[in-house]
Amino acid sequence: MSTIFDNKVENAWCPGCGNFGIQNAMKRAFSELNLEPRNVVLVSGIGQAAKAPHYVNTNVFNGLHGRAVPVAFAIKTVNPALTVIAESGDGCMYGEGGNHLLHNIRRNPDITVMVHNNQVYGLTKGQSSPTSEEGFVTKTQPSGNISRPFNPLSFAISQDASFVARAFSGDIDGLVRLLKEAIRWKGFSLIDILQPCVSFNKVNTYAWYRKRIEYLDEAHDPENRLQAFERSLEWGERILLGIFYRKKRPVYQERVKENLGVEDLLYRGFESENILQGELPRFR
Amino acid sequence: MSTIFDNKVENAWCPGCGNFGIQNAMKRAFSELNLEPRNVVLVSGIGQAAKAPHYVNTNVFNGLHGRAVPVAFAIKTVNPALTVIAESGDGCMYGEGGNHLLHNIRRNPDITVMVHNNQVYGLTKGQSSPTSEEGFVTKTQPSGNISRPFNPLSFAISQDASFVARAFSGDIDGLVRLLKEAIRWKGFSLIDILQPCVSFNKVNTYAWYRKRIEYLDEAHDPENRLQAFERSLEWGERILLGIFYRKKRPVYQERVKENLGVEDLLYRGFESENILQGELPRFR
Amino acid sequence: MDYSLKIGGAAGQGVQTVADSLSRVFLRQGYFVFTTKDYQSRVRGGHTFTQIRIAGNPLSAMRERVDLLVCLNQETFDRHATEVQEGFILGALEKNQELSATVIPVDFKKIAQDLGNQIYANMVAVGAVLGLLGLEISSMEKLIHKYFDKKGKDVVESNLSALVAGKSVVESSGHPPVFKEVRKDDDNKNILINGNDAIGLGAVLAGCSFYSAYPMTPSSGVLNFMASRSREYGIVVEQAEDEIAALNMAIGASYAGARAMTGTSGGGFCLMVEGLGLAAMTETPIVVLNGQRPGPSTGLPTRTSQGDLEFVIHASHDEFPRFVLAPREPEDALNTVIRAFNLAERFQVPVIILSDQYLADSEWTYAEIAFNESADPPAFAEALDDYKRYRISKNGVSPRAVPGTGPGLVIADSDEHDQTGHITEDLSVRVEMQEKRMRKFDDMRNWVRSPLKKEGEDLTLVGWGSTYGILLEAREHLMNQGIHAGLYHFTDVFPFPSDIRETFEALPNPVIVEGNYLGQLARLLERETGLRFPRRVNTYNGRPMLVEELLHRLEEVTK
Amino acid sequence: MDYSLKIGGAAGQGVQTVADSLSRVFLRQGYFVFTTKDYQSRVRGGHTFTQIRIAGNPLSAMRERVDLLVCLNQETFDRHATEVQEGFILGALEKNQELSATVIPVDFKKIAQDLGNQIYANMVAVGAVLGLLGLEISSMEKLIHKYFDKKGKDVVESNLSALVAGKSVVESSGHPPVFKEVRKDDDNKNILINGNDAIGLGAVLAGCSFYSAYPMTPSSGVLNFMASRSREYGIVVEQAEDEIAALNMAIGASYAGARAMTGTSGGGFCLMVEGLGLAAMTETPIVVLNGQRPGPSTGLPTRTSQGDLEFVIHASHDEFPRFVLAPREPEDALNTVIRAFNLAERFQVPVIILSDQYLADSEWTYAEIAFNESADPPAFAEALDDYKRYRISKNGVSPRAVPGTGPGLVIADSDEHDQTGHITEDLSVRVEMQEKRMRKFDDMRNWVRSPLKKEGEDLTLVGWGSTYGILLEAREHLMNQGIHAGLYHFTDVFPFPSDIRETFEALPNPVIVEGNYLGQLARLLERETGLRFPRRVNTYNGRPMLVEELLHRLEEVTK
Ligand SMILES: Cc1ncc(C[n+]2csc(CCOP(=O)(O)OP(=O)(O)O)c2C)c(N)n1
Ligand SMILES: Cc1ncc(C[n+]2csc(CCOP(=O)(O)OP(=O)(O)O)c2C)c(N)n1
Ligand code: SF4
Ligand code: SF4
Ligand SMILES: [Mg+2]
Ligand SMILES: [Mg+2]
Repeated sequence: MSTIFDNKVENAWCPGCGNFGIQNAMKRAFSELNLEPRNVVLVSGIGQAAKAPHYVNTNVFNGLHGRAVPVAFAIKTVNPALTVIAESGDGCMYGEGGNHLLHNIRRNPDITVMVHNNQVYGLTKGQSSPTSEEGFVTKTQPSGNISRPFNPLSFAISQDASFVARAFSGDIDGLVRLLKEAIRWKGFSLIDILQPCVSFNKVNTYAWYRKRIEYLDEAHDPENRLQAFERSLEWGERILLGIFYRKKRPVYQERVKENLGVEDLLYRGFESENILQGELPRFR
Repeated sequence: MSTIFDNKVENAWCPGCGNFGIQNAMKRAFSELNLEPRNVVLVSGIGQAAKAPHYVNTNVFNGLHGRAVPVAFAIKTVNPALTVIAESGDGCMYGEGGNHLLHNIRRNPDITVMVHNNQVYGLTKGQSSPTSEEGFVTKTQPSGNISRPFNPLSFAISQDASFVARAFSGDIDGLVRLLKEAIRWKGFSLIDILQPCVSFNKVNTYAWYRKRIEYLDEAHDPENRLQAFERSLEWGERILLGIFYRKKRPVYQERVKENLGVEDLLYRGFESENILQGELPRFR
Repeated sequence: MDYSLKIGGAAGQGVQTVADSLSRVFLRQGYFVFTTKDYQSRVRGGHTFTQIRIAGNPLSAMRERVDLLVCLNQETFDRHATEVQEGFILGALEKNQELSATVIPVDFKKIAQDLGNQIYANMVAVGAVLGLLGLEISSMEKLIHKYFDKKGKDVVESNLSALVAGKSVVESSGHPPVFKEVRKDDDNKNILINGNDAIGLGAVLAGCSFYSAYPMTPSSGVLNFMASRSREYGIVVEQAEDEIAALNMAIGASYAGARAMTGTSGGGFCLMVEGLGLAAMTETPIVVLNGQRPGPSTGLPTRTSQGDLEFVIHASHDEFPRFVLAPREPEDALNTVIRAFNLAERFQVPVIILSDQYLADSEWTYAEIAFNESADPPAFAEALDDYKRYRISKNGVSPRAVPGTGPGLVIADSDEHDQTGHITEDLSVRVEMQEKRMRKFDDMRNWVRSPLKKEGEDLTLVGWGSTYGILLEAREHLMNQGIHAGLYHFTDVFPFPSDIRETFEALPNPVIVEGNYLGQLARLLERETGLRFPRRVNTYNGRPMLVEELLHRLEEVTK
Repeated sequence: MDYSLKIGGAAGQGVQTVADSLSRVFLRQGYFVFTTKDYQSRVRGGHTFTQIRIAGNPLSAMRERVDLLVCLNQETFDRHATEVQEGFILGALEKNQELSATVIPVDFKKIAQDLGNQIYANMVAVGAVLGLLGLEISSMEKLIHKYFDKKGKDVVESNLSALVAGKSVVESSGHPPVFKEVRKDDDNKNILINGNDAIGLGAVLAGCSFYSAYPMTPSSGVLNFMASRSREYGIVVEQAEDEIAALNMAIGASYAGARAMTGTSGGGFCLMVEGLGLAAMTETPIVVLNGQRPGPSTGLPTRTSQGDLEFVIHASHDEFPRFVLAPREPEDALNTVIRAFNLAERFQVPVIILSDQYLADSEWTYAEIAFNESADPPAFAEALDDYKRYRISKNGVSPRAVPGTGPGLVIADSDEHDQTGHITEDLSVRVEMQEKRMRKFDDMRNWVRSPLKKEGEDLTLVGWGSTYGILLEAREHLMNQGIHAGLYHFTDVFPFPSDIRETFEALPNPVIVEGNYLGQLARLLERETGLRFPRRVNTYNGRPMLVEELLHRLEEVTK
């Protein structure tokens, strides 16, 4: 399906990579949401996943490894009319950038964070990532990874993140659905996307995921934090997808509007001489 | 009570500060555990809390703001015979240093992390900290803090931290008990210590805490992760203290010993000429 | 008339309250006031003092001489009593040494207690000082109303009586008033402002609408200033989780079209070094304040230093253009910040402002703020269909558009990129882009402000940043001694103007004065001019230079 | 004899396998081999090539000339065919241009398919090259056994037939073997090693027992090397969550008594800048590897640069002593790392090793490793009762004890501290401590290695780090042309030896050659010597200089 979000930039991913599914789903979601390229900003860090914005016909800020979220936060704050999405790999978002994820969950800006979670560092050729399983053997971890994998969903739920979901890049329809919900959601939405890396992750393959994935059933109440937490701990024979948790919380950009009474932070023009004259008496 | 852990360094804290209780409890815990000053290393960052190691007669590494944990991790790894404690403020550990806390929970080194949680930045004169309550008004947050407070216990439990407790600096006996358990515990132990800041936090005062604190009751099973999580969410009329969660997990330093077959990383002396000769054929 | 007071005590005792009250009284009475703060990295206890110098003419530095020492505790007496040569010492003291000064024992606390509450001790001290100097208390009374009317009549009354009590007790000690002539004015319109507030005000006047920072002495004052003006002017002021986030946020904000700034000190600046390169590579305008303090590492958090010059000039890997501006005093700081925003936008480069604790915390008096820089309105390009963010241009600057303002897309990348902004591995494009960026330097040199120059054929005092006022006053002293000293003082320390070598070849006997160990400006000038500057004065004790100290050191290097 | 091959294809196609196999065959047959790698920041696709140069004598640089181009895909042909002047081009090609080279069409993939599996295409290519050159395949057969015996007989057999098939198809094309004389040796004991492995090996030989890093090209190879030796030598190799943690871990490890090191590239080094100051202030020995690549910012992740020199020399706020060492080739890198550990411990300062992608990935041939540095055993002080970590000393170095080894306590602080290590606000102690630290520079200058010097009265090629081999070979060429070129090459780029000015005054016509835009070594030398160095060659296209390219550029600047 071709969309106005296609562009002609040469793609640098490996054939068969899970990133393609994410890219296609994203374009579809944007189209179905009737977004306009000029009003979307994709912000990324560095890594294979972080190249994704280049392949989509939108505004792009491809910044530093680990630092997509603070950039996205600020863009949205300055111009809330834009749809702002931070998109990067698991190493970028959960490793180098872990602190920003944590504190932006607290701020609750109205941005969507998409994590291409391939459980490995792809671009740097196969080191373990924060989400790699224990025992995962790489050139850098020849005795196997000895750290417990990071659980992004439990983490986000533990800090009362506004919207927490998991998707699989191999199920594009499901991913489109979740992406649309995440982007529409007013507040911080985290969507962890399981993404096979065909070059470096020989454990968590398409087949491996396909055997395990299952959508959260109707019985799951995404407003129930404890239940969401419990579900988020599951990882093994069964891997759950869908919206784990959802909670309306005051949104950063709306608070700014309330507190400051401004719609955006773009240049407004002002009388600096008057401001100065008004300020001087305060220094007497 | 005077102990071998007393020293004569001039103290720079405000009279009445909650830090004094923590310091006293720590010295008592060390004495009751029969630790020797030379075998203890206190590692801290920067802040009021981070000055604490100077006032205790042990080895000290007072490093950078936010970076106590990686230093402590490494010291313990190099010399597992030492008792290594990272100690700092809430801004240091949960703000600037959040990412290190996260990833060291995953590594599970055998260190204790003590956080003097006064819900404010003390040394820099009263900005909000990650644990400050919503609406907390400061010179830097004149409209009140708009970020949701960080919940360190839920956070740690969400990542399956090995030992997670909360204490109150105003209850020294309770703090001594918890500290002893945390230090004795093999693995990563986090102890969040509620600490009134009499100079900058006029909300969370001794009286405020005293009205709310209550120890987890007998019914609480610290091996039950879901229960621990549920309890960790409580914060308001009642604030719970005690060991929320405890889980035996393989310890980093023991894994190192298993994988590498070495007791420590101190200089062992070796035949470099032989090593070189053994290496050369690999480059043919 | 040139009079110096030192007010000392433990942190938390109210040294700052006493000093602020007195400064404002002097100011309102038409004196020119200059203050410096010396404090420790703690909240209560220890030792802190503020120095106030007053005169009938503008002041620009602090002297060693102390005419009146106000002791809020015994330690102040023990540490500073001998600094007072002929003047007075006020306070409740155990006089444990022979002194040339006149000690007037006044127990501020006890007097306040007798009046009902010892919290008014500071107002007693203010009264005592005014009494001793022979100044009117009317302006202090007005200030008391201004500060305390909202707290109720009782508070106002108690303060007023404390003030009067302090005044009376000193007057009754029989010492004739120190000031022979006193000004009758009590509503002078001069202003007293420190570097941090001036920097914040500059940012406001430049149209800054996004300030993100992580608290760090000595720049937290700017964060607080911006926060205090946040609602009034519609500025988002966000306390970041760390300095990395602070700068990345500011860059994001600037990309989206806001004027954005961040502020920190050396340790925090270290964490911004990667982001600085990001701003450079994406050509996103950004203003970064680095308030210097002594290091290395945490060092002395509340003291002053000029140790970061070479660091900030070379910070971040590989090469890119930037400006480094070091304001000389608060008024200049205000204008420098406006200029920083203008330059950042004109050249789409990072601009670093180098302040220090001395500039940040010292207060200067101005009759009015010469507001000689005005903020350029933004010059955004339209994002048309064929918009290219990094279009190759002669001067290296490409039209900058903001996302969402037109059909064209704004694509920024920290990787090497082509003209559209997309990542590239084409090495000829790399060369073209690196040359485009570096080409900006050519025109940038035309925009740097020439150093401030005052002629003098015997020697030339050379400095940068906050030492300006000290050099200025030292020069006057030398002139008075018949030594024709010139002054050559840099605000814009990077890049240098292109005629720098010729300038220095013509400069008589330069002596380079800096607050660091290695002589960093001197080394940069040596690199740039090929000349040698062996005569230097360097300090690194964490304190600003005092005029007498500098004169003494100059004697050493010039003899 | 001096022969160059270029093997190109898409990432993932096996360029490296073909190149590695051939290099090792040449090596085992007694040729001196030199290889360079050119690759993009991606895992599959795009374009990548490896160049192999072989000769009977030691080699130290790559040439522009290509004698044999091996095309694993059409793009390689399209990009590189014209680079081959008189030699051969091998591969399955559409010949779409007139060429002076002889094209021998061989469809490696098809031949492999015919043999049963196209994965053996690379071995067909190896056979074809050996056949064309007229070399024995016996050493390749041995290598096949070495690599594949553990994978079973089938794999070995298939590889062997692919090898033979490739050889036959070229031999049957009727071209006489390229090499007239061939070596009979197939078990030569020379070794082929790249910079990254040599650096890792140096760390092992220095007794490094703790290596923490965050992956980053081009230094990840060192991380992998250390990991591969972790179990054998008992080294903890920890992948940190970020570079800040990597360095802070290493500092903690060193404080506790381990030899510790970290490695990164420019962007990661930016994040280590604060930690560098921590190491300096706590006087904790530490070795930090910065493998340079082009920036600013993310730049070109897989290319080479010498752009970080001034940055690392000035990195971190305020001032402190450090060493910056830039190895010239793998063997030198091995020794430099050992020396780095020795110097770090001797002076208790950070030592930065400046490598780059070119050094990291290029392979050199050595008959044996001249292991001319040996690791000093640690010189720990005993922690006696009155132990003072920062005892004031003449040369600035204090006895270093390790916690837990005696009754004395080891107290380290990033704040300014007194001799015991406890935080201080005493400014006279500050001055004493800053002077103690800075005093180390005096003796440090005695320990830097003098630049490598070769005489030549017509001009002098001056450089640093990885450009060494290129300058060396360029010099030979010049000598052959009758131009008496000297060489002056720095490994130790900071601090400079104290006689640097006299040296440069005596140096005939220096031309400073660097892989950066601004001429950073040149600027440092200008600062240090007061001399001017207008003649420079600078490149910043992300590629190492090739010999012909350098000679051409030298002609330009010297004419
Ligand atoms: C500060 C910094 N450190 C390290 C790197 C090197 N680096 C680039 S991508 C990457 C990891 C990529 O892993 P991930 O984020 O999971 O993305 P993937 O490639 O797997 O999609 C690293 C370590 C960098 N660019 N910047
Ligand atoms: C990199 C860096 N950023 C900022 C600072 C300034 N700073 C020192 S202490 C502190 C906050 C202290 O708060 P907390 O950690 O809660 O400790 P407390 O003083 O409340 O005990 C800050 C921001 C610093 N020293 N280093
Ligand atoms: S390395 Fe892995 S994640 Fe990266 S493009 Fe290839 S398959 Fe995808
Ligand atoms: S500022 Fe607060 S935390 Fe710091 S010493 Fe004072 S009371 Fe304690
Ligand atoms: Mg990944
Ligand atoms: Mg705190």
